[in-house]
Parts: sequence; structure tokens; C-alpha cells
Amino acid sequence: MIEARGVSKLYGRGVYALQDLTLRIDKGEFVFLTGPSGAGKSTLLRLLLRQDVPSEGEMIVGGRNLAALTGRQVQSYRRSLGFVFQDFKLLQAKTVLENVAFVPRVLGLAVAQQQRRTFQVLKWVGLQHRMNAYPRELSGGEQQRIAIARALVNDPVIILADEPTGNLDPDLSLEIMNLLREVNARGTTVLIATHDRELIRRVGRRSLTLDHGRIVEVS
Amino acid sequence: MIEARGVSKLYGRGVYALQDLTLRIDKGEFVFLTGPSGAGKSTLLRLLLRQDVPSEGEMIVGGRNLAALTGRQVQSYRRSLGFVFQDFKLLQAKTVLENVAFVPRVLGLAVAQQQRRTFQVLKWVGLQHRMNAYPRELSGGEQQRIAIARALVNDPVIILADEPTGNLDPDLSLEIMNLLREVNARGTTVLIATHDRELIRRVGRRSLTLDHGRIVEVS
Amino acid sequence: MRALTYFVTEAAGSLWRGRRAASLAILTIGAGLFVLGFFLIVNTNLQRLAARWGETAEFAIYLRDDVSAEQVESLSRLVHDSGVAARVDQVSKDQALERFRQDFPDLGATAERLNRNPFPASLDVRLRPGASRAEEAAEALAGTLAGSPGVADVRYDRRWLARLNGVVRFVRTVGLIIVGMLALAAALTVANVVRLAAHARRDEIEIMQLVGAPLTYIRGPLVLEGVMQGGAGAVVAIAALGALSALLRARYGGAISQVLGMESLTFLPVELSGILLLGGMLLGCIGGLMVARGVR
Amino acid sequence: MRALTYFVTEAAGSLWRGRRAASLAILTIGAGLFVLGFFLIVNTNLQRLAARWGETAEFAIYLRDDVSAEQVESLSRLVHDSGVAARVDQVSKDQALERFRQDFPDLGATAERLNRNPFPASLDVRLRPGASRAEEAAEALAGTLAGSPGVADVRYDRRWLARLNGVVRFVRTVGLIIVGMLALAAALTVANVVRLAAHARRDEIEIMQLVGAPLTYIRGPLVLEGVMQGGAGAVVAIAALGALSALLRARYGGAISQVLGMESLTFLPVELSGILLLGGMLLGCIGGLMVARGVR
Ligand SMILES: Nc1ncnc2c1ncn2[C@@H]1O[C@H](COP(=O)(O)OP(=O)(O)OP(=O)(O)O)[C@@H](O)[C@H]1O
Ligand SMILES: Nc1ncnc2c1ncn2[C@@H]1O[C@H](COP(=O)(O)OP(=O)(O)OP(=O)(O)O)[C@@H](O)[C@H]1O
Ligand SMILES: [Mg+2]
Ligand SMILES: [Mg+2]
Repeated sequence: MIEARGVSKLYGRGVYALQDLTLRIDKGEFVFLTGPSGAGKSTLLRLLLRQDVPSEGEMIVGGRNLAALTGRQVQSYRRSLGFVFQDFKLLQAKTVLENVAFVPRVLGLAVAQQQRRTFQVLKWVGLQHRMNAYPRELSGGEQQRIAIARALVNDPVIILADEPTGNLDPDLSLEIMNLLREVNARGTTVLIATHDRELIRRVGRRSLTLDHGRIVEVS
Repeated sequence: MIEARGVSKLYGRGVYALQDLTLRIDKGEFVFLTGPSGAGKSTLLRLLLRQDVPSEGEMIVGGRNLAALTGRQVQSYRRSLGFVFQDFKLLQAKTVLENVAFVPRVLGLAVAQQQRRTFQVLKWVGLQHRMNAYPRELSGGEQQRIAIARALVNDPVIILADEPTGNLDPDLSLEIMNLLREVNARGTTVLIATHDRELIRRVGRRSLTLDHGRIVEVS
Repeated sequence: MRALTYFVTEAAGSLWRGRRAASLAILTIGAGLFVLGFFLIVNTNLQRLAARWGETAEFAIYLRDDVSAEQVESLSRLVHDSGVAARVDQVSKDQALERFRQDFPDLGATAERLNRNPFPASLDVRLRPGASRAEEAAEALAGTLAGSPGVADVRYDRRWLARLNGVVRFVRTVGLIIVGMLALAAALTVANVVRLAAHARRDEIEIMQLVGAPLTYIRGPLVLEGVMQGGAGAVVAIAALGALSALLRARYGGAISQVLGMESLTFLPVELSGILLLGGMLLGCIGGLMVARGVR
Repeated sequence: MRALTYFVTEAAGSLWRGRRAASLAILTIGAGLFVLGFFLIVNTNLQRLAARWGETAEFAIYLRDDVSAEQVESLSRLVHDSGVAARVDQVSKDQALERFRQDFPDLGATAERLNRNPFPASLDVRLRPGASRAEEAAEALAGTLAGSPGVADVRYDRRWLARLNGVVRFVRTVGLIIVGMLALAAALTVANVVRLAAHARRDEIEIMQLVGAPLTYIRGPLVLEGVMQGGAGAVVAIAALGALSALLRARYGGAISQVLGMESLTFLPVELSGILLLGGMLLGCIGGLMVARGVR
């Protein structure tokens, strides 16, 4: 499903965020990406979202080389992804409901379908009672759960999550992980970047440890 | 130094973020604030920053009732604080150096003093080599350290930090805590909101556990 | 259809959320279009005025007291044949005196005391408006007539006409420049305003890009927002112009018409309203496109 | 001093960072001020023109062929005593013929063929410009003269003068409205632009508030940014006006002067440049203050 072949990402002045990275994640897998701050986790996820292309090597997802996609193909590729951003990227001017419904809406889904999915994911993350609040009226953890709900709303084929439990307490973190495991059980590939080694231990799935842009441990 | 007397904070529609909270933190203390998501940690810190006033009760800091301060007094009060925001609040259009130097600058400090302090705190958080980068060119953990550096630059009397290690790996988290302990050792009062129970255990200081706006545990 | 609904609700919602900025914007656009429209009205009226005055330009042939009926007849024919005249009025000595009394009512007494009528009879020629080469033809006629028997003097408002034409040309040039600059300013304003809207929505736009929304969904609302603001600005301008016109017509309509010799000033023709509205929307569209293009 | 340095560097830095938006803004302000300045120039020239034309308004007393020298003398005295005349020129029948030949050179031949001189002698009175109640006095004089012995006719450019005054009044009213609306539009534009700047800096402003920065530090750069943009816009407008003036002067200067009878048109007086510059900065300041006030 996801394959990196000798991928390097070089930012100006010789800073390698990723260096000759090769990895393979199969369809339906649930994989953690871990490593110290600045290891390159977010960079790898950014390449997978096709926000950026590798300086060297190839990122292959679903058999397609991401660097070779046209603008329109990038759009349809992204529609098959669910992404949880490290900084949430919630819209301050929209309510929780509108934030989540925004995605099916701008993808042109039918209204009935928009609503059904939106209510469903809000219930999953346990925030249907706050759906008319604005993001700034939510605690950090609540905002994080909205971000997760938004990534799930579009029934993605792959879920990429950058530090989805950074603002959650251990119990809630585990709850969210169980939710993602559920989604994963229905066939969705899940890739999660996190620092929380305790969480990885508790969930007990495959994990890749990055450091200085290289994979230093697989477990 | 910091005293809450029967503080309640009510957000519209009967949502109590804090409920009849009474606590006391002495000068020079190092205290953790913990509790599940939505417990009211950020709300308490926001009251201490005087971004908001309690619905009931009084917040007393340094002998002054925060609710009674005039606009000018709020300004001078805030100048004595260092705050790490849960969402960093870095300026995207400014470099790391400018972000940190921004605070002494807008407080009207002399240029030489601005520079000296800025370099010093950047060195403390280990990011002097990235000082000309822009926030978006930094990893989440690096951004968090910039936010911490900015809180320290003005030599505050009190440091309030909301989830300052949410994006840091355990080793780096401990490093930052050691830095804050150092600052604390020089007499600065430190109050940190965090979910990371492991970290609290390792640092081994007093902690207050909130839940549903009440203190449920002191240790 | 679904896309269109989306565009409209998004654009309207965005305008409503940023209603303070939007009203400022609409007012700005409105002010610009108001000045534009106002200027167009003034220009139209000045042109009409010039045309009218040109029509009423006179060519007076003063007759000697001893002129004979045949001489008058032949002079009259001469004028008619020249083709520059729209009308020829014969004014007798008595009529001239009467006209003087009307023109200078305060001097009626003086006129009564006159022992004999000092005013000459005349042929008053009203020139045909817009006859090609009318000026030269009138000049030629003036020369011929001046030498004809029975003619005391020929008076032709030549200098004034040249001046009038100069003013009209001047105003027209000035008008083109002003209108051009105002349209530019209005377009820039709209672009600015839509830019502000786009800026306010840049987080939204970023998310739309990251979830793979079609480009049209990203750009549509921006362009529509521009169009809506431009249209609203135009409506404000039209309303203001209408109000001003009504006020001016009520207050000064009569006086102005009298002084300037126009029966009816044109205030706010429907076509102008239409032009302003379409123009405002077009400007808004251009501004919106300018911003939307920046969104890759 | 430190604060001022901060304001200037911040405002300049902010403008530089948002240079695309800023140039758009400066252009918009420039366009607005250009139209304003242009209109002021046109207005000034029209007023001067009206004054000139008023000066050259004539009052012609046509004399009967049988007039005596004493009669001419007493008529002349009458005109002088009335106080409305700046100058009185005596034109003999021969001079009148000569003048006709000059005015209508193509008709020289016709004039040659005249068996007798048909043109009357006249007293040409140039009215004193700006004499108070000049119009009424001139009318009264016309009445008196019309009844005097030796006078064939009195011609007074009354209708034209009334029209001219009407136009000038009209243009002045229109001018006030246009200038007012343009100033409003320019102020709104600046406010919009500064608002954009404030919006772009709202994160900065939030942090400044949260770290306890003095209000002046928060508002100062915003106001200064407005002033700088307004000033830059004014400079653009002045440069454009200067260029246009130079162009017009070079191309049409001569022609316009001839047609309109003005020796020198005023193009871009220094005072106007000063007014535009100060006005632009003031507008920018107002716009900046409007936004800064919103920052508590
Ligand atoms: N746009 C950029 N320009 C320059 N350098 C960048 C850019 N983005 C990331 N970097 C650098 O690349 C390195 C890897 O960054 P990345 O965000 O992938 O780390 P990370 O593993 O996500 O760290 P964290 O756990 O702190 O979020 C960091 O040193 C960062 O400073
Ligand atoms: N401005 C607001 N309006 C309405 N409700 C609010 C507002 N701010 C916070 N709340 C609510 O108050 C409660 C406490 O929020 P707070 O941010 O203090 O939690 P927290 O302890 O910081 O949680 P976290 O660990 O997730 O950041 C939450 O339920 C939140 O939804
Ligand atoms: Mg990261
Ligand atoms: Mg919080």
C-alpha cells in the first residue's frame, strides 16, 4: 500500500530531514512512527500527503508514484486520505459540526450523506454534545478529538495521524487508539506518529523508530 | 504568591469549567496541574494570565485581586509572567530569533539587553543553530521549545506553562523540566499543566489533579 | 447545482461573518461607483447642455429702418437656401421694443419715456443643430448678408460657440481620464477587499487543498464574494445617486433648468443604473479572480 | 525614541512583508487621490476660465450713422460714470469693417464688393471683472443707453453671462460633492488596507496583549503604517498628475489656451501637491486609527 524507496528529503543548507529511507506498509496495517523531536516523522507524513515531494527516491502509494501525479490526481489522491495534523488546523470561525462537515461539503457530497457521517464521527470521538461550540471554546484535548473526527469523516483508505494524542490524557489516548483500531479492523491502513512509547507498548502494534531521518529500529 | 479563593468559571449554558476552586501556591514553588482532558487546567491558567476573570471567587496573585486590575495594571502584571501556550502562538512571519526577541522588544527593552537574553534562552532550549529558521520550518517539538524560550526571555517572576511537553519525546521533556527546575531554583514560581503522569513522577514535585473543575487529588 | 449552492452559501456566510469588513468594503466600492455615476450624469448633462446651447445659437440680421418688404423677403430666402437655418423669425421694430421690455422689466419706465423706438427690426435665425460644417457655412452666410441691401448689422454668436465647444471637448477628455482612473480605483478596491476575504479564509483554503477539494470549490466562493460585494456596492451607489437626484430635482430642478435653459435635466437614467450594477459586479469578479488565481 | 524606532521598523517591516498587498493599497489610494487632485485642477481652471470670460464680456453700443461727436462724448461719459466699465473703446465704421474683414478673412472679397460700409460705429465696453452687482448695473445702463439719442442698438452678452455663471455654480456644487465622496472613498480604502494589515498581524497583536505590551506599542505601528501608505499613495498620485500635466501641456497646451482664451492653464501648483500629500497622510492616519481603536 505505502512504499518508500530510498527517500531523502533535504531542506536548504544541507539539512536532511529524511535520509535514504526505505519502508513498506501493507494494506490494512496499523503502524506507529516514533523517534525524538526533529527525527523526520512529520516530514515523512507530509510526503505521504503529497504536500511535498522527496529530494531523492520515490514514494509509492497504491502503486502510484506521488511525485508524478498531476494537480487533479493529487486532489483525488488526497480525497482517499484522512489526516490528523500536529497543530489540528481547525477553523476558528466555524463550529465543531461545521468543521467536521466541511470536508464532505467541499468534496461535493450530498447533504444527507454529509450529515450522517458527521454525526457518526462526532459520536465516535465523544463530542456530539459540543457540536455547536467553536474551537476556541474547547479544551486542547477536545480540539484534538475534533481533528481526529475530521480525518475520519470521509471514510478514508489510509489514515495518517501526526501526534494525535499529544494533548490527551492516557485514558483518552487509549480510547482514541481503540477507535482507530476499530477503523483499522474494517480495512483502513493506519499510520501514526507519536512520542508516547507507553501508548505504543499498550496498543502493541508494529512501530518504526526514526532518528535523524533514518529508521533506527523496527519492532 | 498565587491564591484562588472559591473560584468558579462558568461558560454559557451551565458549563462549569472550574467549580469552587481553592488553592494556594507559594513563592518559589514548582507545581504540576494535571487531570483529564477538559478538566479545567487551561481555564485556570487563563484566569492567572488575566485573559478572563472568574465568574465567582477571587484570584489573588502577589497580593492583588486580578479582577480588580485596570487595563494598565493588567499590562504591567502580565509583564511579570512567562506563559507557554498549549498551541504555541508563534509568529509565522518572523524567524525563531525574532519570535523570541519580540517580547523584550515590544516591552521596550534596550537593544543590547534584548539580544543578550534572546541568545541565552535559545541556547538553553538548544535551538541557537535554528535561530534564522521560520516556525514552519521547525518540527513540532522544536516549535514547542521556541515557545518555552519565549516564556523565559523576560525573566518572569511566575512561569505558567500549558502542556509544554506535549510534542516532545520523553528525553527532551525531562531536559526541559530540568531547565525549568533551574529557573525555579533561582526563585521563579513555576506552574505546569500536563497530562504526562510519567513526567510528574520523574520530576517528583507537588501536583494538583483537577477533574470537572474541582481539585480531586493533591500529592 | 450542489457546487453552486455551496458557492452561494459559502460566499454569503463569509460575507456575513466578516460583515464589518464587508460593509466597509461595500461602502468603499459604493463611494467609488457613486462618484463614477455622478460624473457620468454630470457629463451627460453638460453634453446635452452644449448641444442645446448650440441649437439656440443665434444669428441675428439687423435691418435698416428703411428696409423694404422685398428686401426682407430676399434676405429671408437667402438664409433658407443656405441650409444652416432651422427657423427664421421676423422681428419688427415694435416686437424688438416689446422684447426689450420683457428682458429688462425694471426698465419698463425708461422704455415708456422713449420718444421714438430705437430698436431695429431683425431676422432672427435659429441655426440647425449639428449641421455638418455649420460653423463655416454660417460664417459664409454672415459675410454675404453683411453686404446685402437693407442690412444694418449681422451678429453671430461665434466666439461663444467656439468656447462652448472647447469646454465640451475639455470636459469629455477630462471625463475619460476620471472615469478610467475611478474604474481602476474601484477594481483595486474590490481586489483589496476580496484579498482581505481570502486572507481571512486562508486556513479554510489550506484545509480545502489538503483534503483534495476541487479547485473550483476553492475559487468559486472567492469570485462570487467579489461579485456580491461589487453588486452591493453598486446598489449603494445607485441608491445614493437616486436620493441625490431626487433632492437636487426637488430643490434646484426649476432654477437650474431656467438658468441653463434646459427643460429637463437627466438625473438617473435606467441604463446608467444598469451599467453601474453590471460594472460593479464585473469589477468584483475581476477582483475575485485576481485573488483566486493566486490560489494554486 | 526607542518606541519611535520600534514603530518605524515595525511599520516598514510589515509593509515590506506584505508588499504585494501594500502596493495594491498604495495604488488604490494613489488612484483615488489622483482623481481628487485632477478634479481640483480642472475645477480651478474652470473657475479661472469663468472669471476670464466674465472679464471679456462685452457690452456693445451701436451708434446710428448720423450720431454727433457730442452725443458720442456724452454716451462715453455715461458709461464711465456707471462704474461697470473697465475700458471703453470707440470703433468707427471703418474700423468695424476692418474687424469684419479680420474675423472673416475668407469673405474679404465680399467686403470689397460692398458699395457702402454697412457696419455701424460702436462703443465697445469691456466690463469691470468682479464688480459687485455688476450684472444689475450693466442692465440698468443698457436700459438708459437704449433710450439715448444717437444709439442704434445695445448688445449685452447677458444670456451668455448668466449661463456661464450657472455652469460655474453647477461645477462648484458638483465639485464639492465629488471631492467629498472621493475623500470618503480614499479614507475607506485606507481603513480597509490598514485593516488588512491589522488582520495579517492579529497573531502579533494577540501576543503583544498577552505579554503586557503597552497599548502605544500595539497601536503605533498600525497608525504609522496607515500614514506611510497614505503618503506613498499621495506621492504616486502627485507623480501621475505631474506626468499627465507635462503631457497635456506639451500636447495641447497651446490649442487649449487659444480656444479657451486663457494664456496659461494652471497644471500642478505646489500647494496642491502639498495638500494631496498631507491629505493622503491624514487619511492614512484616520484609517490607521480606525483600526487601532478596535484593538483594546
Ligand atoms: N520547511 C522546512 N524547512 C527547513 N527545515 C525543516 C522544514 N520542515 C522541517 N524541517 C526540519 O527537518 C527536521 C525534521 O522535522 P520533522 O517535522 O519531520 O520532525 P518530527 O520528527 O516531526 O519532530 P517532532 O516530533 O518534534 O514533531 C527538523 O530538524 C526540522 O527543523
Ligand atoms: N470559551 C469557552 N466557551 C465555552 N466552553 C469552554 C470555553 N473554554 C473552555 N471551555 C470548556 O471548559 C472545559 C474546560 O476546558 P479547559 O480548556 O480548561 O480544559 P483542559 O483541562 O485544559 O483540557 P485539555 O487537557 O484537553 O487541554 C472544557 O469542557 C471546555 O470545552
Ligand atoms: Mg512533527
Ligand atoms: Mg488545556
